[in-house]
Amino acid sequence: MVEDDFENVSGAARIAERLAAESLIVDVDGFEGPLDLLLTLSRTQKVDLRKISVLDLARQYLAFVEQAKALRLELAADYLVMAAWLAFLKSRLLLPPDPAEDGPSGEDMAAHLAFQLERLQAMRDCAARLMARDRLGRDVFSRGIPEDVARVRRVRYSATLLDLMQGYARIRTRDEFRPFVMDRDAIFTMEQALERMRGMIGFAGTWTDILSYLPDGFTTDPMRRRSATASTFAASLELVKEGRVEIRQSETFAPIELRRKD
Amino acid sequence: MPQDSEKKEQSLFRAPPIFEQERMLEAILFASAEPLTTIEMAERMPHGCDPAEAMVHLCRRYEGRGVRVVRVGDAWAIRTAPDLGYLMQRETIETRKLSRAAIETLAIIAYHQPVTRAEIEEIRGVSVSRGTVDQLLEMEWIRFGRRKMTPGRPVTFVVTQAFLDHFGLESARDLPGLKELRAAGLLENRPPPGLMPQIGEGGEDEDEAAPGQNELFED
Amino acid sequence: MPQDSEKKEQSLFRAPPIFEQERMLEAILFASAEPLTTIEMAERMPHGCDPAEAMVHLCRRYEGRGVRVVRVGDAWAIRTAPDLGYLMQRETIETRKLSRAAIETLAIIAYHQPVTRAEIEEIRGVSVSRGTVDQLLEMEWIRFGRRKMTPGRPVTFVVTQAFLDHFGLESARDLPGLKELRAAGLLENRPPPGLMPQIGEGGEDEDEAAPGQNELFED
Repeated sequence: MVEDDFENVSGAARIAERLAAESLIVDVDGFEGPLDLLLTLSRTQKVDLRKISVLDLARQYLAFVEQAKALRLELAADYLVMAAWLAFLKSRLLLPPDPAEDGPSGEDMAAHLAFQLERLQAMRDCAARLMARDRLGRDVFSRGIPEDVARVRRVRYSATLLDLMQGYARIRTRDEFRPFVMDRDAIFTMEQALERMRGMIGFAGTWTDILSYLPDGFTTDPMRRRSATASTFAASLELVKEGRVEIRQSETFAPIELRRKD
Repeated sequence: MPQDSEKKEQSLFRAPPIFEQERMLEAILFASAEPLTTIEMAERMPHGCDPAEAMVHLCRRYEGRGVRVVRVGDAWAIRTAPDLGYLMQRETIETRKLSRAAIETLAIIAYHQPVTRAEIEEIRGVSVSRGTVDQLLEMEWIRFGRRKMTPGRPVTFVVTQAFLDHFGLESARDLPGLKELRAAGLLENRPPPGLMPQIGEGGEDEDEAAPGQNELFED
Repeated sequence: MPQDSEKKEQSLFRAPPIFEQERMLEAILFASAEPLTTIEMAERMPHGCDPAEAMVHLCRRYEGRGVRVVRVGDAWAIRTAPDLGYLMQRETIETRKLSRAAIETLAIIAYHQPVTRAEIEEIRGVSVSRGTVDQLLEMEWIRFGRRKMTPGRPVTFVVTQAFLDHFGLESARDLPGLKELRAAGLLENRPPPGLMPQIGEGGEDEDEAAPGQNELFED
C-alpha cells in the first residue's frame, strides 16, 4: 500500500521524502507524541494548516512508520495506534461512503485532525510569544532591596463579664468554706454503739428491734437519733459478722430485729 | 511609635490628603517586591484612605519614568521600565530553563484555563508528566482551580498572579493573540468525532463541552 | 533586545539626554540589591553618561515623596521616607485570655474600688504580683485612684471607662452582687444550706455602701 502511494511521486521527490523520514526517525525520541510528529510532517506540505491535505499527511505518517519498521526501530504504542487510525482514516477518505456504516465520516475525522494540528500549532506560537515577552527578572525588575514589613505582634487580652463575675464569686466563696468538722456531740459513733451492744447482747434471747438499743438522749433529737440509728445498725452488722447475733428484716422498711446466737 | 498612634488617632477624624495617600502608596509599593492589592495597601494605611484613587495619581506620576506602576491581576507593583532592562543585566537571576513540554503546558493552561490535565493532554496529543505540572506549580505560575462539574470532578489548573507578574500581563485577558484564537475557534473544546486515538490515562473528561476560557472572562 | 544594541550603538556617538540618564539611574537604583556608587552606576550606563549629575536631578525629583534617594557612605540607595516608616510595620493582634490572677485582681478592683494593693491581697488571700497590676494598667482597664488617707498613704486602684466599655457596663455599680451571681448559678460551690452563715449580702453589700464606689463616678 505504501509503495502504491509512492508511485505517483517523482523519483527525486521520493528520495527526498525518504531521507526526510529517516532523519525524523533518528530523532524519534525528540517528538512529543504522534500529534507532534504529524505537525512536523505537515510542514513539508508548505501550506496553511487550514488547507492541509490530511490524506497526504496520513500517507506521510504511514511511510514514516514503515520506515521505522524497516530500520527496526521500536516505536511507542501510541505511534502505532495513530498509524492504525490514520490507515482507517485514509481508507474512509478514499472509498465512497458506505450508507450502511454508522459513525463519523472520513471528512469529519480529517477536519478534527486538522483542527487538532492547528490548535497545537497555535498553542506553540502562543508559548513562543509568551516566552518572548518582557519578563520579570530578565527585562523587567522588581525592587532589589525590598523592605520587609516588620511584624509587630500585639497581644490583646480579653475577658468577659462572666469571667469577671466568676472570678469574683470564686474569691468571695472561698472564705465560706472551712474544713468540714463533725459536730461531735450530735454523733453516736459505731465504736460507742458496739461497746454498748456487747454489754446488752447477752440478754437478747428473743428477736428484738435494734432501735431499742439506742442510747438515752439519742432518741428524740432527729439528728442524734439518725446518728445513733446508723451506728447501732452498723454495730449490729459487725456483731453478725462476729457470729454473736442473727439479724432479720421481714420486709422493706420493717423493723430490723436481732437476737443472740447460741 | 508615638508617631504611629498619633497618625492613627488623627485619622479617626479625617483621611490624610490625597497627595499624602499617594506618598504612602509609593512607600508601600516601593518596599514590596511582590504585587499588593489595594485591600492589602488599605490595611496598612490609616483609616479612611482610598488607595484606588491615590493609585491613579501615582500611576500618572510614574509615566515615562525609569520605573513604573504596573497592574498585576487585582494587584499593583512597581517595576523597571522594560526598555531599560539592558541596564540591569547584572541583576538577572539565572532562571531554570523550562522544558518545551513545560512551556507548552503553561501556554495551554494560560489560554484554556480553567483546564484539566486530560484537556491539556488532548491538545498536546501526549500525556503530561507529573514532573512538568509539579515544576509549574513549584514556580507558582499555575495553581489548582475549581474542580470541573463533570464526572470524576477533575481538578483544573489556572495561572497565578506570579505568572501575570512574570510575563508583564495585567490580566489573563491580555494574553497575546487571545482574541484571534478565540475568533478562530481554537480555544473551543471540540469533542473528537469518535474513534480518535485518545491520549493518557485521564480520558474520562475529554468529551465534555467545557466553557473553557469564557468562564474566566465573563466577569 | 534590538532596542538594547541600538541603545548601545547610539551611545557610542553621544550620551543620552540627562532626563534619560535620570530614568536609568532610577531603574538601576530601584532594582539593585545594594547601594551603588556613582562609579558602579556609570559602569552600567552607556558611555558618556554622568551619573553624578543625573543623581542631582533624581534626588530633587524624589524630594518630599514617599521614597527618597539617600546617600549610604559613598553609595546611593532608594529608601522609604522616614516619616512613613510606620507603614512598614504590620500589627498582628493576638487575643489571649486574661490570666486567672488578673481576672480576680480586676474583679476585686471593680467591686471594691478604690482599693489598695494590700486590700486586694487580703481579699484574694495571696499576694498580687507586680506584673498582674502592670498588665491591667497597660490595658487601661484600671488606673490609679486617690491615695488612701491611712498611714503610708497607699495608692488605690479604680477601674476605667475603657473597662466599663469593654464589659458593657454603664457604671461599676451595675456589676451584679453576690446574691445575683448565686441566683444566676455563677457560684458553683454552693455551701450546704444551714451550715453556713448567710454571707451573700455580707462583704459586698458593705462595699456597695462604701463611699469609695461613688468617688469614681462623680466626675
